[in-house]
Amino acid sequence: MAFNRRKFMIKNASWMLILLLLLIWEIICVGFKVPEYLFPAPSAVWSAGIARWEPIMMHAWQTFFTTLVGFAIAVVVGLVLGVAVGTYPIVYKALYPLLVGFNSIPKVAFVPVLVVWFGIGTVPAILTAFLISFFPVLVNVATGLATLEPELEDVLRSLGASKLDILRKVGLPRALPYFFASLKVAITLAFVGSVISETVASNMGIGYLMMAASSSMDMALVFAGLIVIGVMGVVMYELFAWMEKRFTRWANRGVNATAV
Amino acid sequence: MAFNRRKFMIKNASWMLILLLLLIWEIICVGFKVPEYLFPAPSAVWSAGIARWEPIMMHAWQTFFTTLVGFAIAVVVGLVLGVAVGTYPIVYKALYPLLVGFNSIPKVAFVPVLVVWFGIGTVPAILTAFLISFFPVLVNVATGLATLEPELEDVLRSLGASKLDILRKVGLPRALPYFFASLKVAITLAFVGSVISETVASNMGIGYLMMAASSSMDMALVFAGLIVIGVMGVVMYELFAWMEKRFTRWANRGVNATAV
Amino acid sequence: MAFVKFEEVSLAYEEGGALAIKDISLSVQQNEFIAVVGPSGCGKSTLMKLVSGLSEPTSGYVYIDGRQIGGPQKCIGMAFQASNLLPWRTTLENVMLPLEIVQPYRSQLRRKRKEFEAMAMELIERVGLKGWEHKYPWELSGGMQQRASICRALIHKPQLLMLDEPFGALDAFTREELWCMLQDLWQEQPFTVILVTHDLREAVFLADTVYVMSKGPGQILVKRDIAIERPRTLAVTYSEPFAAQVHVLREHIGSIRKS
Amino acid sequence: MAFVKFEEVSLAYEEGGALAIKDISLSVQQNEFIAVVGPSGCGKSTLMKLVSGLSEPTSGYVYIDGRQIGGPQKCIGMAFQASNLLPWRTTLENVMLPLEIVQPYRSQLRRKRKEFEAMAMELIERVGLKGWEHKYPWELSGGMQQRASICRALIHKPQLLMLDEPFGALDAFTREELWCMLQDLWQEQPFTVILVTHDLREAVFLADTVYVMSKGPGQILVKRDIAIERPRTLAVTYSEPFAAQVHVLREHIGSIRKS
Amino acid sequence: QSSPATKINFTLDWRFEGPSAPFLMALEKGYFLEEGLNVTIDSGNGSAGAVTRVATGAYDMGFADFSALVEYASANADSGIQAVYMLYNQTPAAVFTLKEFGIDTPADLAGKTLAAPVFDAGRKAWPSFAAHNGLAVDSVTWQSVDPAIRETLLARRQVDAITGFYFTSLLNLEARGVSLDEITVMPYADYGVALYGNAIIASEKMLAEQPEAVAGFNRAFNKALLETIADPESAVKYVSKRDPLVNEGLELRRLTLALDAQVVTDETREEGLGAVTLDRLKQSIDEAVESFGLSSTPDAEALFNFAMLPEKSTRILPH
Ligand SMILES: Nc1ncnc2c1ncn2[C@@H]1O[C@H](COP(=O)(O)OP(=O)(O)OP(=O)(O)O)[C@@H](O)[C@H]1O
Ligand SMILES: Nc1ncnc2c1ncn2[C@@H]1O[C@H](COP(=O)(O)OP(=O)(O)OP(=O)(O)O)[C@@H](O)[C@H]1O
Ligand SMILES: Cc1ncc(C[n+]2csc(CCO)c2C)c(N)n1
Ligand SMILES: [Mg+2]
Ligand SMILES: [Mg+2]
Repeated sequence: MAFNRRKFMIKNASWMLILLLLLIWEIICVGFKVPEYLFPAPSAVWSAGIARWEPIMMHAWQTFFTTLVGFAIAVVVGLVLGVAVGTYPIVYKALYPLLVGFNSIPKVAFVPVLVVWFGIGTVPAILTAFLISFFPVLVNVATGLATLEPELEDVLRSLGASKLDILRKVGLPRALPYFFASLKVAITLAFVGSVISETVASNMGIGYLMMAASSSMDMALVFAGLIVIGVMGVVMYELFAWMEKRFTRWANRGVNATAV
Repeated sequence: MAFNRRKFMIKNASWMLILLLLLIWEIICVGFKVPEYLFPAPSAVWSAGIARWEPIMMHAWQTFFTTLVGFAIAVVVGLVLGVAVGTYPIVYKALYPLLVGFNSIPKVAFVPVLVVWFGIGTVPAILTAFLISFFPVLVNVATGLATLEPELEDVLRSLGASKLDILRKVGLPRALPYFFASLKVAITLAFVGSVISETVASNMGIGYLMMAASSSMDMALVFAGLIVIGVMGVVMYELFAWMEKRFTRWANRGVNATAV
Repeated sequence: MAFVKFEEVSLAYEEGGALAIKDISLSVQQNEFIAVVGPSGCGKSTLMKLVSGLSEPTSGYVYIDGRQIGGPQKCIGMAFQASNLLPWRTTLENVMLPLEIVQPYRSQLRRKRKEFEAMAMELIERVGLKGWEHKYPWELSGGMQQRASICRALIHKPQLLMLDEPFGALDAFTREELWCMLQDLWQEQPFTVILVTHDLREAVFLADTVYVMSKGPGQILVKRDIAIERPRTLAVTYSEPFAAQVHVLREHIGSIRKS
Repeated sequence: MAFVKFEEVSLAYEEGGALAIKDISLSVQQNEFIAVVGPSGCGKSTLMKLVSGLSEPTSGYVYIDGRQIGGPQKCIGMAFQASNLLPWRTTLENVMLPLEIVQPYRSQLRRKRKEFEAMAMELIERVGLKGWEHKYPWELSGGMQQRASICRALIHKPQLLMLDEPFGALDAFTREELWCMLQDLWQEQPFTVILVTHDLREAVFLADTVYVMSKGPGQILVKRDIAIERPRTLAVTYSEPFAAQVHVLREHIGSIRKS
Repeated sequence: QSSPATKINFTLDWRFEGPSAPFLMALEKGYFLEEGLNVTIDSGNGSAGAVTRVATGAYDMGFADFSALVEYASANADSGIQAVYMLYNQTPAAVFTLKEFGIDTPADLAGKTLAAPVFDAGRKAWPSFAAHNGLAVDSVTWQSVDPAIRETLLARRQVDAITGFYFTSLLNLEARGVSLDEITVMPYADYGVALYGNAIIASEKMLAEQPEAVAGFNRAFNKALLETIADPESAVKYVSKRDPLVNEGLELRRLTLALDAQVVTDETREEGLGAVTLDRLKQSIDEAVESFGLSSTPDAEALFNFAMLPEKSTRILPH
């Protein structure tokens, strides 16, 4: 009994926490009379969301799609560059500082240039999502490879395996936990990237919706947009968490196995 | 001889690559007559930087300072939450989806709210830098802890060590490579956060400078600002790389030891 | 009263899965030196985990010093089968680890660091690792790692010492030297020892009692007292009674395999 | 012509640091079975790394099949001292690993997967791991891991088999069984074997030639041919000439330690 | 004055640019201090943001588009924020296009693509502009872009027209190599749109508790504004003093463009600087309500506080 109760708690902890936070948020908004144009209460956000359900969904799809495309490119590029950086010291030395510098720059600054080259809308959003999110993948893959235990590598080397074989058979599997950790960060950044690009130049997407809503001071709708992004982020995260569980069971065998 | 040459190449690869890229950039700008208001050539950026050296430095200090403070908070919070998430399944289940959702939201959206509470300037910038950069630290620390080999943990457990002892003596040391990988991502995000906040709400900092410059159409100055941020990012990165080298030599003992 | 006591202990690693050990009952007296032998995979390491509280029995009870085990114990020193040295610590730092955890050393560490380091260095020297104290585990040979791990199990003078094939990667001479060292330590200041080994001569040389386990799921088949006088010298190992004991054990294990 | 040849080989792990092995010259004939014994830390594992091309000599030359070694070799099977199983692969997958790397298996793998799996299963069964093939390494006992690692070294029928204390974590009976299995395989279809061991009986039972190394920096002190007739049975190990051989080796090693 | 200075924090609607000169001058020359005010001036991020900052009490006073105030008041009937000094007598919003496109009259815009941020005053007031010029509201296609991108898109001929503040977009287009004689400008004010432009606004709390301070602020500002109009060249120095990054020449042009078109108009010559006429105020509010699709029409008298204006004699422009 007690055991099941605990399990139930753990399973639903997330919902309960969310409900709790929404409740607190509502109470604060109502209690302190926080003006709606500043920080709308969840109830206001909810009714705004319901009232504009269809346009919100339409914009959400656009954002979801661009984000996924940008993210997919980021994963591929991050993996390839991460492998290069983690494998070849010269690439590491040459590329890493440059990438760090590049990544410290807010990507919004490039959107205007992208707009001029690719027109407003989907392409700049995809590219921004890509530019903002490939770096964590790269860093984590490179670190995973560089911290590979040489003993495991020796197993493959003793078989006369090529560098590529070693990468495929031990490097990448060993770097998988790092990789999945980075996906969780990268997907959230990808959403940020596409939304930001949409706020700067697009007629579509949640970013546009938020811009439009805030220009008519409809903060409840802005927050509805924010929450839709958050929900999409969580959905993607759950997907990765599921994949991670499948693919890195070996690494998560400890007492905290259930944890990450 | 040949050996030294190779060493020299590796050591200076980064500079050479930067010079090469600057050259290509200059050639493209001059060759294709890219208009300066769109994408200024390095030479234009350079002269803009020299001409406004003092105000740039003043703004750069402001940004550097706010970023470091926000980043420091992010590291502490990220570590603490990461430890909690990586150690307690219930915290993981409850908090993680929420954090992922929260992190998918562009933090700019919160700056106006922060301004109302804290006024414009340093505090919102610090908070934005913090909000944007604590998540990678959290994710990597949590993953590092969750993938801890139970065998190593058993060593401590067999001594009757407390949870805290285990964390201090094996959890954290084992998670260090993950932690350092995340610092590299987090510092770049912290810069992005403070700059973005400054563009929205500040009279100071590189973000303000870029906004002011772009509203007076001085793209060369905008790019000079971008480059200053990039340089600051690289400086911070070099600091972490140095620390990483000192503290995680054990993990980087493989053939790619020099790499990351 | 028995210091370590097993009552009908079984353990399955997976819920409802196959048993790793089954219905084991045994008791070890305070300051007794026991050895456990048995075929590979029979559950010897599992038994060790149960004693040290790293695993919980699926059924049955384990008591230490009269109290039922409800988690890791504080008076234990354990040398794992795989040495499990922490890769970010040098040999010396690895050996010092228990002193950072276990009382009373822990609270004295700051004041007496020099003294404790000398203690660790003495042990390190005794197992023949002098000169390697500042090396990292991956710079040590397999046998050296094992010796460092033995030092780590001994440094805090545990009441209960558990050794899981501690000498497996050592050559015969180093091994015999360490036998003698262990016996000396034990006689100077007695403590309880549980030793898992494949080397029957080792078991007979060191132990007061030898338990023979059946192949998995492990059960205790034979309990044999070794009534050879202490201190035992290496010369004893060539004696007739010694050889006889070894031979009997060998027969037992041989018959297990055939079953 | 010698299949494996060392010419005055020395190795220091750190540039300018202490030598791990010093001026080793030896040659192993095609299909010869040699054993290397010596005190812990004397450089036996280092020697193995040199043969397999995992390390490069600081001075001197290593040849395999007449060609100087310039990196990892393709015809080698190696069982490491620490089993080094890949933790994300099950026992079967670990054993199959060489077939995914080494030609001609590699290119046939897709077509003949079933057949190769049967091959792997046969080996797994032979070392007594049947029923554990879908377990992950951390679900195996120490000795089981070691046996899986032996299978992985054998599966691709390497021309040169290198075993670094392959039976150290096994009980006497399992160990002797595997001796016989290894000898059988070797006689069915000969290959060259280099075996590192601490068990002198093992060395004498299996090897054509036993090399005794001095303590670090390791040098070859004694080369001893074991002229016991093949196939050797376990009964031989109780014979007088066998015991004599073991005794001589023991003396050699004993005298090394005193020096 | 012996009594301690009243603190006022003030938010601009945008960065420190030419048109902020009178504010910064009043601060720098101590005009605010003379009124017993301790003023701090911060840059802003758009008119809507400035209204919000004042509405939440984060700032006591601010500078924002009057239409943004209308929009805010429509949604928050009892907000109590009021405009106290109308600096831009007409909206600076305008349509810009290139001569080469052959768009000469508003009617030619039908079927064209226009770029502007969704929050741009010109874009939001488009329905009003269209109505006054016989265009269907939905006869154009909008591209939503960040403020700084629209001129680039026009300069690169990627859109047919843009809307923007007259003095901003004109200078931005010039900076992109489009000269004045290539451009067709249709200022909303010249095409029948009656909207007022930016005003100084004050929070309900300020107006209720320290109306004297608000009036004092206006007096000091009015003084600085007159000086600015008389000598823009020295006035703009206060901007570059506050923000060394600004390009003085550019900001001087911006300032004079704003003064000439938005500040010095027939109406201000008549009524004095800062003032409004109730009729036009109502018209301006109605147009905003209509254009923005607001649900209620705020009361004109509640939105502008005539009592805070300095003596009319001090607000009359010299001839
Ligand atoms: N973590 C684990 N998860 C699942 N099964 C395990 C685990 N550890 C051990 N086992 C299983 O429990 C049984 C006993 O293992 P144990 O390690 O106790 O054997 P052992 O007697 O120490 O063998 P060896 O002499 O080879 O070290 C084996 O069948 C093994 O496969
Ligand atoms: N990676 C390494 N870095 C530095 N030194 C090393 C490394 N590996 C081994 N050594 C040193 O080289 C010497 C020989 O080690 P090696 O592992 O070859 O010994 P071994 O004969 O296999 O010993 P054992 O029987 O204990 O396994 C030892 O002194 C060891 O400390
Ligand atoms: C003094 C002054 N007031 C208004 C603007 C206009 N402006 C241009 S872009 C922008 C943000 C919203 O459109 C605003 C308000 C200006 N440049 N200078
Ligand atoms: Mg075991
Ligand atoms: Mg070895």
